[in-house]
Amino acid sequence: MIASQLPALQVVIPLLGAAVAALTRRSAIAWGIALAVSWTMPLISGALLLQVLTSGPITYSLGGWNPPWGIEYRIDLLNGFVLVLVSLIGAVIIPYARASVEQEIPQGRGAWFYTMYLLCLCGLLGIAITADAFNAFVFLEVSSLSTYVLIALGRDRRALLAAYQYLILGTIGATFYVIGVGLLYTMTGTLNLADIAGRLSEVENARPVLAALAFLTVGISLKLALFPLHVWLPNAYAYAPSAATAFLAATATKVAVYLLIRFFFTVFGVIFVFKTLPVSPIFLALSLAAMFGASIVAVFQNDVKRMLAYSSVAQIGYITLGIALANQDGLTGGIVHLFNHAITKGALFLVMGAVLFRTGSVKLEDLAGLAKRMPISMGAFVVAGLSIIGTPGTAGFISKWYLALGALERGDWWLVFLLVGSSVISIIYIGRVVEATWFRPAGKLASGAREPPRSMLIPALILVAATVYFGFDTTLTVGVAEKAAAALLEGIR
Amino acid sequence: MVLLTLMAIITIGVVRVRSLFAVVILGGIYSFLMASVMIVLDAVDVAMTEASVGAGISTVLMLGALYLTKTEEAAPTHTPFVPLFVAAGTAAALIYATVDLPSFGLADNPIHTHVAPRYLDYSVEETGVPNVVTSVLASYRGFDTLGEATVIFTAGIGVLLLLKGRRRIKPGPKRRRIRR
Amino acid sequence: MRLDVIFRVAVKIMVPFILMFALYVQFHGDFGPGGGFQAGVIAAAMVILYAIIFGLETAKRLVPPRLVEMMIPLGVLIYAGVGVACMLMGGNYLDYSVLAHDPAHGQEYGILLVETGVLITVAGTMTAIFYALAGRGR
Amino acid sequence: MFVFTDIIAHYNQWVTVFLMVAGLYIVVARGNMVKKLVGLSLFQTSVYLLYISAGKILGGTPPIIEAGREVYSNPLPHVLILTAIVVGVATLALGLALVVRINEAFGTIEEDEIFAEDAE
Repeated sequence: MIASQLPALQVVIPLLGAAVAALTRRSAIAWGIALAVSWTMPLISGALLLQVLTSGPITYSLGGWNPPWGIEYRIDLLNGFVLVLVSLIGAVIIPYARASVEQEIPQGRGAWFYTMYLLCLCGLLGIAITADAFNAFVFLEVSSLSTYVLIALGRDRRALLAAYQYLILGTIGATFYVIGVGLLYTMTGTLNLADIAGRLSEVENARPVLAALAFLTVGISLKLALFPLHVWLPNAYAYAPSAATAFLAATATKVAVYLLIRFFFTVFGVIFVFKTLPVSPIFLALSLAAMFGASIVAVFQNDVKRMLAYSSVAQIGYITLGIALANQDGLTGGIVHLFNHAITKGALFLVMGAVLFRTGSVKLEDLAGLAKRMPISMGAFVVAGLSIIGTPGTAGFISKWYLALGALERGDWWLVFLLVGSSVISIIYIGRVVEATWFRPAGKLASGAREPPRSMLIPALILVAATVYFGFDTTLTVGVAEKAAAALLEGIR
Repeated sequence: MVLLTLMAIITIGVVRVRSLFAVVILGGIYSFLMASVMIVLDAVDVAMTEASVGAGISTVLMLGALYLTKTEEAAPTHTPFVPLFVAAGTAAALIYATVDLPSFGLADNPIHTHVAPRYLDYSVEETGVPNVVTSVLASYRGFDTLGEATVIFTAGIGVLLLLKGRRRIKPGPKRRRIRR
Repeated sequence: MRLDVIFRVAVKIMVPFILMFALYVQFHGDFGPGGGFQAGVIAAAMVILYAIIFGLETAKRLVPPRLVEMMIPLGVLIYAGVGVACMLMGGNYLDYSVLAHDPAHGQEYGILLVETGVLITVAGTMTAIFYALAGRGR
Repeated sequence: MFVFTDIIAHYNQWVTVFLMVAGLYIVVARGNMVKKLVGLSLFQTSVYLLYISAGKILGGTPPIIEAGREVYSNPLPHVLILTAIVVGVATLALGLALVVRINEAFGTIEEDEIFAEDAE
């Protein structure tokens, strides 16, 4: 009986956890609740993915009302994969959060921090799991509002500004999304994604549908920080508390990417989006602009968290590149990179959080010679950095390999050169940090530092280990992504 | 139509006026007009909510925030080209879309024929609630409403996290007593 | 706040009526416009009105911030809890039909309960936000 | 092919579009943070019109079942918009809280002034 209720529990447990955590108001108890909840999540999502792999997509009618009248949860390979990713990251970061929250969040508010964290987790899982366009909006807002708060809790006063800017842009994005859904609803009379897809074929090419596609794309792109719409991201990631940055960088944009894939491939259909409309070249151009533009900006950053944030924008470019390629290998690469980038960037931000914890700064000049005092952390940074660059033997290589295959499949060999070129730029910015920490004499701040407590070190090392592991054993990542991509592309063949 | 025209005039007012108090009050009037429009369009529940939230709570919160900040807006310093471009682009897309939307108010539009009739036909039988808005809100799409309550919960705790606490510039004696 | 007798007396008289109106909106939501959210806003408006006339301190004695802050998660907990109860009784999440022998009755109970949850969260949140803004001082 | 009746027919839609876009314009163009939030809520509020007007049936009545009524307007958009209003006010509250904190931290709520201060 429990097994059939898993889809609802996936979202409801974090919600209940958040409410209880808010009631207790003790930081330690709230942390315990968050720990219990976030460690249950991977079990549920793992069970769900396993079930999907063995017996096909799962559907669940909330309230017992059948779709399209009620809200439906629907889990297939793609969102099963995303659920596993989000819940895993959520589980890894919670143990880490304890020490860093104690230091960064004012006393007496720790419980509410965990409440926000759980709500954000709940919102992200809710977006990923639902099969209802409007329900996705509601949970998008749950995750967004909690994200704004998490960012605003950063110690620097500029965190407030970053949160405000994100609030404005995020709300514009969400409102665009609502307009898009409204237009679709007016044309089809339904909100269930599969139902919309079925009924759209009758009215395809009608102007409101085209406009709906445009509004949805712009709205979701704001959330996923696609290149010209990424302005909120660097500040937000740079000033948010460390645990929040790592969590958001690894999950929030990824879930938005998932939503975009869902709308492009499942709702509007591959043929309509990629054959009839010039979506592919536009996304290709924007992805390339992100890969190069943001990477180059990253090279000139002195705040390492900011540098990594710009690098995130660039890496999101790789994922959208996979979407733009819209063929088997390209899309596989995009989906795999969703996962690989999440664990890699999560690891990097966790390491930087540890550095901030010990030294109080993540400015490049303050980090000089830090590797002598924190060799394990900085070693972890090097390994995860290699994965960002895409060195063979790391997870980053796998996704770039598939992206390159996808580009070749289309005959666009020049894209392969650009992929390599963008990786070269990432060597420069990762290299700057490595050079400063390993090869320079220790500065004033660095000489007083030491390794972070084990509760912070181990989560970072787990993620680093994962980036190496998934660089060799790709059965989970590529295996699932390949099947998911094949399912998404079904319409095209 | 008259109401909408009034709303348009108010919007222009909001753009032009620089006193933030006036802007907030205009916003309240706007919400009341919106509520009236909603009644005309048969959305009584929405009208009630918009009146109480848009004209009531929002205005109170805005005024409260203004009390804590400033009441005059600085003169705009940028040239308004980029915003105008953004606005024009959005307007173009919207007008492009609305021209082909199903005609206003016809009963055989897809929106009225597909999902909605079932709610109207079976609400009383299945849920015992004659106000279909309530039954859809709380039962058929009850999970959305749970999400809505969660959004409120998030905002509530978020505001408390941001505003309640010790990091104040001038800790007044009044507040001390209240905490704990 | 200045001692404004007329206002004070008027508000004193109005407060119970506003509260009654909120409850009316809450429980009449099945038949007319209204429901938990609107009722919550009205209840919060009552507290705000009271605070404006009698001062924040008096209002806080009447409705302590501690209580208000507990109400916020409590409402959500009730709502989500109803869903879990449905699950335990063999239905899907939020499937109120299993709450009573007759599905329609179950639905009615369920709707009433979740609307109460919404009322509590909304009233709590709105009051808490008002307290937070008003208590901050310039 | 623009005859007068067309203009009448589309007038409401165009005004709606104008309202939305004006809200968006305020958000993007203005540097004052409170005004931006007002613009944002105007933008959100006008989107409600898009949904509700789609749900109206001419000659219909509010969707409360009563004997003797036959045509009801569509209840589903009303439900969605109720949710959207709530989301809107939640966002507004959070935004205002942020503005208050920003004012305390920076002493101003004009974006330009803050950026100028930061640039130093």
